[in-house]
Amino acid sequence: MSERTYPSYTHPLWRRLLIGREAGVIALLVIIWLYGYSNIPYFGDTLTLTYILVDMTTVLLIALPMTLVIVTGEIDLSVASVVGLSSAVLGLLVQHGVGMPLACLTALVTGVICGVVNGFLVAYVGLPSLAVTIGTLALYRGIAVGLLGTTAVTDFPANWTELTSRVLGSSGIPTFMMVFVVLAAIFIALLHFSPFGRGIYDIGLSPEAAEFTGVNVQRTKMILFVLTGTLSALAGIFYTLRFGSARGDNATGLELQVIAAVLLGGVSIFGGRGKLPGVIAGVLLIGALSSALRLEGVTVNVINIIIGLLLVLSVLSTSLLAWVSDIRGSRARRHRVQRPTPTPSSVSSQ
Amino acid sequence: MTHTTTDEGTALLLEPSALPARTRLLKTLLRSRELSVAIVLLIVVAAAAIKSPDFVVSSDGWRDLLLTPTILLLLAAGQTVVIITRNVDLSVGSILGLSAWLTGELFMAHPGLPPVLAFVIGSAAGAGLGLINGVVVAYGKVPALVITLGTQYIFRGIVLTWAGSSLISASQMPDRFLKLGTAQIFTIPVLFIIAMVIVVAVGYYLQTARSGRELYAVGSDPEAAVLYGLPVNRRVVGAFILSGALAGLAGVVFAARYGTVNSSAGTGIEFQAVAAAVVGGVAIFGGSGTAWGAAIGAGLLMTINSALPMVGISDFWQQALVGALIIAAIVLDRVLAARQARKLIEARDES
Amino acid sequence: MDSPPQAALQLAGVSKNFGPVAALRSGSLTVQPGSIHALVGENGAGKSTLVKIVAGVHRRDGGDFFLDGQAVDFGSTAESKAAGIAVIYQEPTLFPDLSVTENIFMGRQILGRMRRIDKATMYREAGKLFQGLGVHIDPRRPALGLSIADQQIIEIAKAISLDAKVLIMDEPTAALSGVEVERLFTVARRLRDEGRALVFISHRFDEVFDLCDAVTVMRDGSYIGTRPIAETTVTEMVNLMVGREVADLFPKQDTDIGDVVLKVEGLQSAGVFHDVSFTVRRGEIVGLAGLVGAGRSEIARAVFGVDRYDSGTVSMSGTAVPARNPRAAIRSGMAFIPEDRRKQGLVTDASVAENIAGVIRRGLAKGGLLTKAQENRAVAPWAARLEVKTSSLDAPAKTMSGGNQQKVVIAKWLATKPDLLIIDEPTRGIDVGTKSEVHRLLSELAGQGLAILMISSELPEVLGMADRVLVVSEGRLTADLTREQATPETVMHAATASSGSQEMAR
Amino acid sequence: GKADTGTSSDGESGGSGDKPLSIVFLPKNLGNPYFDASDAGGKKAVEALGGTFSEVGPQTASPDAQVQYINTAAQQHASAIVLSANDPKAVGSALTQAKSSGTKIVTFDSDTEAQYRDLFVNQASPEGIAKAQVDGLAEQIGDSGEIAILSASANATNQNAWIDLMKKDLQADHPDIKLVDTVYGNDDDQTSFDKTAALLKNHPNLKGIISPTTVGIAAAARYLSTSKSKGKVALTGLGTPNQMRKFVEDGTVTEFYLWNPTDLGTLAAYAAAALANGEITGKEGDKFTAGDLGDYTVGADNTVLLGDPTGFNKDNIGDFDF
Ligand SMILES: Nc1ncnc2c1ncn2[C@@H]1O[C@H](COP(=O)(O)OP(=O)(O)OP(=O)(O)O)[C@@H](O)[C@H]1O
Ligand SMILES: Nc1ncnc2c1ncn2[C@@H]1O[C@H](COP(=O)(O)OP(=O)(O)OP(=O)(O)O)[C@@H](O)[C@H]1O
Ligand SMILES: [Mg+2]
Ligand SMILES: [Mg+2]
Repeated sequence: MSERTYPSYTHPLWRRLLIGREAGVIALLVIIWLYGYSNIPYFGDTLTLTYILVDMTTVLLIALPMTLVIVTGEIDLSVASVVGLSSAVLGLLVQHGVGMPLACLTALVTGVICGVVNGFLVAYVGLPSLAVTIGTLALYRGIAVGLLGTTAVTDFPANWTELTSRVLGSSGIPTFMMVFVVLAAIFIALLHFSPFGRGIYDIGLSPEAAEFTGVNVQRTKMILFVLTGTLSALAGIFYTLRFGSARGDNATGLELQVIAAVLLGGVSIFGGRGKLPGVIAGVLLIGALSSALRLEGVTVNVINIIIGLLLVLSVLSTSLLAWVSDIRGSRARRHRVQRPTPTPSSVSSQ
Repeated sequence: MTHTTTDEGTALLLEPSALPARTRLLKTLLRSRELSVAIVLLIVVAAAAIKSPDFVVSSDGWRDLLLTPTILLLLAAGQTVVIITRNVDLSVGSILGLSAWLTGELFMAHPGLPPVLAFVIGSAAGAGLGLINGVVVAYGKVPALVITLGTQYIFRGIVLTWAGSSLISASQMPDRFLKLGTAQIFTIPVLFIIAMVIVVAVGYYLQTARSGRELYAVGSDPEAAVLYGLPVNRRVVGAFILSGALAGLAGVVFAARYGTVNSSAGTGIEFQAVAAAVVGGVAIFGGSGTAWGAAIGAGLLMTINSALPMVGISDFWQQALVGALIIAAIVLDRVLAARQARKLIEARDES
Repeated sequence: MDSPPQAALQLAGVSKNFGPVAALRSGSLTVQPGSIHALVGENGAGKSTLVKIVAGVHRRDGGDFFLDGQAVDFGSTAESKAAGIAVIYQEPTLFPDLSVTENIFMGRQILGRMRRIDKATMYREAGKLFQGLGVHIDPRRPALGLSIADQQIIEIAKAISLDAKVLIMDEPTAALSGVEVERLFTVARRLRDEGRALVFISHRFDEVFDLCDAVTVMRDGSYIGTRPIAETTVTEMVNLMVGREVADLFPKQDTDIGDVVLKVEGLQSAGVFHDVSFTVRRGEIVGLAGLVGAGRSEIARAVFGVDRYDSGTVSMSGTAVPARNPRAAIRSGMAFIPEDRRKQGLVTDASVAENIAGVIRRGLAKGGLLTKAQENRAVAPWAARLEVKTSSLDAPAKTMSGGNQQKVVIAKWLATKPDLLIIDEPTRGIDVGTKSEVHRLLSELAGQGLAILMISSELPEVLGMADRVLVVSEGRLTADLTREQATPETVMHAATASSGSQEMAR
Repeated sequence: GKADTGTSSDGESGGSGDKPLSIVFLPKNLGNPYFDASDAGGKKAVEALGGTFSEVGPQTASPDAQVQYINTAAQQHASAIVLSANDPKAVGSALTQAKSSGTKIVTFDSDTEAQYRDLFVNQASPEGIAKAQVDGLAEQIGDSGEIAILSASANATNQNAWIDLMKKDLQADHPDIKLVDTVYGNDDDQTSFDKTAALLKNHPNLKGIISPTTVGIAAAARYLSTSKSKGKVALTGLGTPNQMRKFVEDGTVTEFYLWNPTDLGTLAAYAAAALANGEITGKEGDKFTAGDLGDYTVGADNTVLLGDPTGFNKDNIGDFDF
């Protein structure tokens, strides 16, 4: 047997880095930031940075596990309702005189339970996550609204609510971002640099083959839904403290924002494709764009149209590029067809 | 039972069914998913009616019982057609909003416009938006969930820009049109009749037209449909056009029923439409389900909302119950499907 | 053009590229009406690609394509269908949610009053079709839950009902049992006698010689030659296909057989298999033979823990292996190469490196972290050992031919350094060249002390490779034969042994 | 609390008049005719003062969406924000930050907690509003029977305050009237409409409905006008004449109440301008002039009161257009 050797990669590093959708999103983010910095009054203020980051914190937190869930080919539409439910639980406990640490912990556990329910129905009962989480979207929100009724709990201790608006020195970066950075590092390591992460991609690309390779598909999905529930609850706590107000209808509709950002960041809704840096850039892109447009006096309707178009175009871009190269290819092909081709008899005489 | 024993031995699969046609039809009906949802719906109505007979018996109660689900009925039927092709249309709420606003604007500009024309124009506008969705999804080869999420933002943005912060109120629309909102024939509201006719027609089309069956084929296995030579793209576009047209129609119905339109009409209703289809037995990954089932599902969701307070459950818990219902429905589907699969395998074993 | 003017189907110098992959360089094929034409070639020779060009699935990049002497160019499968071409693809293409009747008539359903579909007539017609094929299938049942063989029969009924001038069958027999193959051949001959042109693709030479009138050989995407079947031999065909002499198809080495590695006792799963007990020892190759649908794959999958079972025990080297837990099976030293390579064996969208590292990656991680470089380093020797043909380690597995894909799957499992290798249909859909390579490898591995459980539907393969043959019939073990005892007669007798009616049928 | 945002240093322009006057109106939500009227008054006033007026707001009446607009106004160093709050507390930290960058905060229509704003422009005293509606309805139904309330969102500050006062009034002055239900239409037309239908269905003996929100009363009136209960179930509350004209004329509604929202917007704008110019600081006893509306004095709790609500009925509704 001749020992063959194989090159590790077909393309050099720079090409591999440039072809992904992530590269496009990151580039767009940089362009918008630079444009805003030089052309939009007040965009360069550290205050703007603070607001963008604080505004997007909930989306950033939930987008991390949501990316992993979507990479496995599933989806979780119940996240905003988990935010609402954990907020309601937190509020209810504080209202009844429970201390903040215990109340926050209980809210987190609520998120874990929500995730377990989703995960159990999807992973172990084998139901489609789109349908399951439309159901739990209504269920968790319903419980939140049921628990709090008409009341909004607002008596949170000031030293806790201040945590959400405190910034690091004069950088304008909210202190709470430290928590996010740590979590992001953990999730990136988990998805991109661990056997568990490879399993997540395998599940998204081919669940059956993953099962045959010894990936524990059910447990993996369960873990991811639990993570999503937990981080949604964390986002719920952040949200509650930031607004100093626990309400059953907190963060209604946030799930679509999260999913839009994840998809914008280059994750395929069919699973198996997408990277976390792209997703983080996608979230920040939406935040920066909205902030820039608002500063320019653009109304919410136009911002919606622009975000919608961006989402459609970014997803279409892959198809459009393929289409363009197809047209180029068929032009070249037309030339080739002209060439005389060998007849069967001439070949068979060999 | 005409086969000889040796013949039966060679049988690979189920023998062709020997049941007479009528018995089979009855059996199919009794086992159907639609029936089980319909029974739950009846139970809900009955429970509410026992607590408060007005819920059904009083003329307003009867009218509202039928009118309240009308809009969702239309959306659920359209959503069904799209889901059957293994897609989903999240933009129907925004299409509804656009069409409702368009209707208001039309009547403000042309107060003499015949109401029928408003229905036609609303549906046509919806169909046009559906066409956009369909073309992008089918020819762009991109997932419908993403595209319609995008167009949901876009279409809603257009309504917002157009409507701004204003509101079209009942006094700005002709009474002829608004009367339709409550008009009744033999105590049955006209809008409900329109919706039912359409739902029945869509369901019948799906069952008995070539193109209707092709929608099921496309959803059941899109790649096989391509190899089969089915016009997959045309069918997907068609499904989105139908869904858009029904959402457009629902917008006109919205204007007639509520008499007031602002830029937020129909916000968030798309999840309810999907939920209605799922509760009504439409498989979220395409290939099976009926428009009739979805319509019954829509009826159930909306009726539960108004019936719960009657049986003493607070407003605030309604949504939680709706969620539990959706989950119960899909779990039920799973149990039924597992039972059927087991039967098919057993049948093969026995042969 | 020196071919007869009436050729029903003629392709000349047809080429097709998929990006950098040249799937077809210069494909040619001429089929006369009223004949059955075999198309043979190694895996990846371009047969299926040629078929898909005729069917309108792919558009050719160059070359000529004539139908009844008319130049044609199909942009879609609908166009080729309209032109009278019916195709049975290598992979069954059914709609699981629809009834088998709808599957047959989709897109051209029989219409009744007001252009509504006339279901009653359709069911009747489907019933007639099944009768003609000699099978009993309820026309109303959904395609969901059909075995692969049954699915193939629906495909055949579909193609026949099209009343096509040209019928192309891409490996239709790969999943069929002997009786079913015979039935299919009867139908094919009848169609030929009606004056239609048939193209038949198969890796089984006996079938080609049994059925066909002429054979065209392809290699590496190019046309090699055409021979009337009467004027050629297996040896010539193999030589044309491989471009070299293939020495021994089944080079089984003698080995020392050691201790029991796998022990299965009383394994039972309602409706699938019953009371299955057997052992596999170090250095031993145990063949699991039987008719298609007998339940061999199910037994193997249950042993490996992908499927559940009701009762019984599985143990490896004396230690019990928990049920329904592939991870535990892998830890106990099992490796499992499933029969459906593309769906179960590989993550086809993932790269060669990721696939080969699929099972061992947990061990590669340092401090929980795993990088591409670690993976590449670990898999390169295994790819080299199996001589996987790929341009780089990050090429997606889906771009490779079937034989090469199978090598990747084998490499993936050998990398786990297993004690037991379960391999289901090791050479299904693999060409003769690669086939003998796989056989040599299995034999060599057994020589190194690996225990091998091999499921195969090809009797020569089982008889040639196995030290011991277990025969399964209707989910029960009906024979345990030594290499000496195992002959085609003893195995077939055991395979059809259990119930009286079954024996009569097969 | 010391909300250290690191920005307090660059925004201390305080009351200096060197910056052009820019006032941002932030209603609960867009698409609400009531706020259209008040913002129109605000716009006229700001332009009369030579400042820049802008109106921004969310689609739906939720506090988190309002926060983003507060932030943007703060970033742009607007002179003042005139806000109708969707939640008394949730917008608090954003307002605190805006204040610290030099923007004055005026609330109108719906207040926040006092520490978050400089001034609250109150449309009418809550006691007056509650009493007008309760007494009005009592008169229409003969001072006995079952009534229900159709409110805005469950957290709406002003509505909840009024409802509490109404309950007290009922107890004290109208012992034969029984409040059987309070439902929430979320200031959404369709929801309010459906809730009205449900109310009538659930309480067959209902004699009257109070809807202290303009969206709710219009939807309820529309439902009543097409139902059998028209003329049997009395409806009153807070509404705008343009929306309610039809129902007063056809007899569905006898009388309803409101202050003049345009005047409210005008007053809020003048108050904001006065704060921004440093003319007043918002403490009790400060005086300022609000154009044609005349002079106003800041009362207790940094509050300015517009006046008493007006009752609209067949006789006077023709005189109003908003
Ligand atoms: N869609 C595709 N994209 C990229 N490469 C492809 C595609 N389809 C086929 N190929 C490549 O083209 C070559 C010819 O494949 P083809 O399927 O025609 O072979 P085949 O002769 O049918 O082999 P087999 O006997 O295994 O079925 C193979 O190398 C295959 O990997
Ligand atoms: N698609 C399927 N869905 C459900 N059950 C199946 C399916 N295919 C097979 N089975 C079950 O498994 C049994 C054996 O199937 P299978 O054809 O895989 O057997 P086998 O002996 O492994 O044959 P081979 O491996 O040669 O195909 C069948 O009788 C049936 O009960
Ligand atoms: Mg092939
Ligand atoms: Mg098998």
